Amino acid sequence: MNPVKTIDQAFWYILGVSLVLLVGITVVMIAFTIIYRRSKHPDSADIRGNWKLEVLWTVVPTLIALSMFAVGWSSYTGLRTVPPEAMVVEVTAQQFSWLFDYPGGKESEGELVVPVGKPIRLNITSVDVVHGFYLPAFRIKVDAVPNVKSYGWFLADKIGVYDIMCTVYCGTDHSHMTAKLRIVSDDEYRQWLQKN
Amino acid sequence: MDAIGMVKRQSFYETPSPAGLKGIWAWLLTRDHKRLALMYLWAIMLWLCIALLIGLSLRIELMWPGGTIMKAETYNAMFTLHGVIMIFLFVIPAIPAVFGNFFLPIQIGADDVFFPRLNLMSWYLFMFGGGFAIISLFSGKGFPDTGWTFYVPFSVTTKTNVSLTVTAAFILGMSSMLTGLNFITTVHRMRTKGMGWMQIPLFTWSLYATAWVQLLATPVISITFVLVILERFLRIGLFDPAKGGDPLLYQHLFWMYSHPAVYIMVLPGMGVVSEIIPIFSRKSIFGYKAIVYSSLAIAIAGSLVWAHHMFTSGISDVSIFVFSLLTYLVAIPSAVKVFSWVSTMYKGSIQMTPPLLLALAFIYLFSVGGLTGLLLGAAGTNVYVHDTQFVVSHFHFTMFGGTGFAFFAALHFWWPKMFGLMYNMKRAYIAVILTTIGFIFHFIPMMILGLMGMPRRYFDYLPQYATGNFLAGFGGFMIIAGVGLMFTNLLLSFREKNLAADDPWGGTTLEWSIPSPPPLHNFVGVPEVKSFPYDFSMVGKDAAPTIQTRETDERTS
Amino acid sequence: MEKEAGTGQPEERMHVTGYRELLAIIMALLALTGITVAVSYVHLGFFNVPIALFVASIKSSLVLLFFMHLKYEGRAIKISLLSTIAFLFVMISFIFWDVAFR
Amino acid sequence: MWLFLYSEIILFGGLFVLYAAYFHEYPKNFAESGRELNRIIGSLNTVILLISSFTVAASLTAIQRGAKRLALSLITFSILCGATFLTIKYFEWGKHIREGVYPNSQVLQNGPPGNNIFFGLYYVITGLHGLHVIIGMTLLTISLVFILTGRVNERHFSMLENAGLYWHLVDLIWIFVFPLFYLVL
Repeated sequence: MNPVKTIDQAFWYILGVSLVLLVGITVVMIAFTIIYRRSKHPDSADIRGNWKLEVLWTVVPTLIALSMFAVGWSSYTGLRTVPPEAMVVEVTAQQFSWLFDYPGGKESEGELVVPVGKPIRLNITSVDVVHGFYLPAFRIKVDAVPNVKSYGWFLADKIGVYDIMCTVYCGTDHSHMTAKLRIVSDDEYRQWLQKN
Repeated sequence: MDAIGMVKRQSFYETPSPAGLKGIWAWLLTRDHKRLALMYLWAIMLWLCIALLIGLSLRIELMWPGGTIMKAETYNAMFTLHGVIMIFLFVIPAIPAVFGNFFLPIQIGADDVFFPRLNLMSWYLFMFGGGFAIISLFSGKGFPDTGWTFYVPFSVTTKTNVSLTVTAAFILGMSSMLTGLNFITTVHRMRTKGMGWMQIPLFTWSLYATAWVQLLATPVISITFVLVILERFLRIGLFDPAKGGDPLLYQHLFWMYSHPAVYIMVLPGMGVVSEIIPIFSRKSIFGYKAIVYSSLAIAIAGSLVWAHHMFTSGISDVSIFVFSLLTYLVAIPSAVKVFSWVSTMYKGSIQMTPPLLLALAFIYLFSVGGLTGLLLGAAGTNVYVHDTQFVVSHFHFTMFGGTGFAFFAALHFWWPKMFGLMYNMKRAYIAVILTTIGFIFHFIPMMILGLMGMPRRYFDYLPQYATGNFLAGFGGFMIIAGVGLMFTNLLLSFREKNLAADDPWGGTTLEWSIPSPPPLHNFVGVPEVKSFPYDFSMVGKDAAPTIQTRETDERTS
Repeated sequence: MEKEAGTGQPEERMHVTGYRELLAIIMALLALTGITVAVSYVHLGFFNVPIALFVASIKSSLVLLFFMHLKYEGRAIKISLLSTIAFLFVMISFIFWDVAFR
Repeated sequence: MWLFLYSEIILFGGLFVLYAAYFHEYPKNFAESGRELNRIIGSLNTVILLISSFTVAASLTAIQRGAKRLALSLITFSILCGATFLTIKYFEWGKHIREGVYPNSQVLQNGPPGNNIFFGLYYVITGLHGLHVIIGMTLLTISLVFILTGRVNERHFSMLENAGLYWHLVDLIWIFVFPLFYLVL
């Protein structure tokens, strides 16, 4: 299953519940300030708590929170389970550019080119400081830590050009440490590999 | 500046402590917690203004793509400065150092904190730390440019004077730790006659919980910063991968402090709101015990979730599972608090005032911050939004919308008590509304930018992010205008001289039983506490509020 | 700050630890030191470190309880010390959620 | 004072966190490097610190019972113990440094990474601990002076008590440092 989809589902689930809660709290809060304003409601009741209600609003959020955790976690597992047939690209970060090594020895800088329809595994590392590999279109973000091999993967399902950015602050030109992901047809990919 | 009342007692401005000091020395050598609080207040307000203006310059820079008013180096230094000043010199100390110092002893019926001289020392450490931070800017090759997180290996390799900045943060940490130590001892040893743990006002409770986090978490950052300094000078390689070190361990140590620090920042703010809501609703706080326990729960559980800042950093999947789960558990006590505040208003008798409006804005903005935190806590969605503008927006909602607004609320709430002067209400409302709307206008576009995938700490950006950044700039200007008006209004009260009553809001905790401004010795005799802090049951339409020293019925939740 | 702590009210706590008691403790501590050093010469593989730490914990409890009079302190100090140690323990053990599974 | 000690415990705790994590990563290198440290010297230092801790505790008892002269000599002895500890430490460090084992040295850079980390931690932890010994000695000296001037006496002894607590803490930390560095195998 393509993790982009499950992550988006998790995203909408959490966002939806949060919005409902936010609107609820805000509306109730504003309503109370208006209904119980002093000019209309000079005497306050003396209510100091209600343990049933308090237990209720501790337990229900706990359940909601746990469900969000579960959804979030299961969508995360999608990001970590790389299909075995994936094509492997070695990614190396340096101040301030991205280097890509393809199977067969081809190298490129600032541009990642992959054939459409294939899962791509990225093995990510850095040569100097910590960087972050971010490919928003495919919901992956992996920090590039020197001497550590981290990985991520995505399913290159649509031909097109996508942005790659660095997310961990790495120095002066941090914001210019971008690259492009080009997903191309099989033929074009083969041609590109042969080109120097 | 006369206190209103039949017998006039000299206010603490007029009686120096220790006695016999004059002029500036009566301030610089004072051991009076109230004078120290005011000295913190001016220093912190100054820092806030500086950091806000730096923030504004960042936003102006970002309104158009490419370099507009500064270069990338300057921008990087500016956001580092903005972060360092805001975190270490404003958000962490703001409420405990100013309002904690002023009101914690009064709320528990004490004359001062337990270690008054230590308190003075904390203030000096705070000022020295601030001074060091400034010096570090102008020594070394260029401004420090690491971000407030000082991530290794970058912070070890950059040529700017990170060592001194880190030393500054170290000293500020000491200051905050000693304040915490002082508060814990004060609460344990100096509660007045009759005040049991369940009669302590919630503001003091929240400070007490915070103090423990300050005391136990701060040393972690201290040692981490010491290690960064040692690394810079000796190149030991404890975090250097080439020498066998592990940069991720730095991040662990850093967040072991810095995540609990988030609660050092926000808990006192929650305490302020817990004071304000019942008073202006003329109704007892809903679920006093639940709020107390949730403060403690936040303090404890908040210390266990640090690694959720590191989900993409390459830590193990097992730890992501554990820390994501724990993160969700921290959300619950915060939710309990929000529900309790809102229900306090139910069937109350609500009087709208600037502090209440700020408290309500706090609840709203903090809820946005908290709920966006849910997206960050879930492993899968975290990966997408981590280190983007979304995160920046999220923590500004909690830190500025939370702590910042609570600080403003506390200012408006206690200003009459601290100075015996009332500010202009109308201007205060305008300022609050302007700041709130500006805030939303500023940070919602940033949130959307984050969802569109714009990373944080970007000097320049891809063309698709231009509109959002342009819009956010306007919000920035509105915030500055709002805060500027707010502070001007407060300062104008010194000229307008509208004297405030001793208990202008109808409060019930001990600070409202003494003159405004308070005399040097807070209480004439030892006050005896006889009731629950938020007892409004005897308040009729015109009846005087029931200060905690009066006998009432002992019912709590 | 230590000076500050010295200027409190006159001391209320009355307990005075006897010389004999202190002497017994120091003897025990020295004996335990001897034991750990001796054990370190015996190769036990995996168990060396846990044993050394265990002995160290006993030694430190002795110092805490008697030299530092923890035994005679109030509940607040005992609980808070235990929570501090618990916090330290959490810091060390939670790191292992990461490093042990990486 | 206790509260302050907690923060000290956590301060060292941060370093022990690093120790634990790195020990997990490089158990072999740690054992190997640990063997290079001299166990006899380490034990000697442990004994010195333990005894000084005892004399400090005894001096508090002495002052509480009004035996001023005994208290004075016990504290002096403890301070001397501290000084001996530092001298031994000085020679120990000196020996390692002469052998080329110090932070960022060639020997460590060319050796296995775990050894570098071990000695890095060794220098940082024992260095910080040494600093605490110095602070503790200063506090004891101040108490000594206060006893002489009579500010610390059988009714007001909390200065000495707190200095003592601090000194015991220094001891306490060493109790853990000793097996972790000298006895890992």
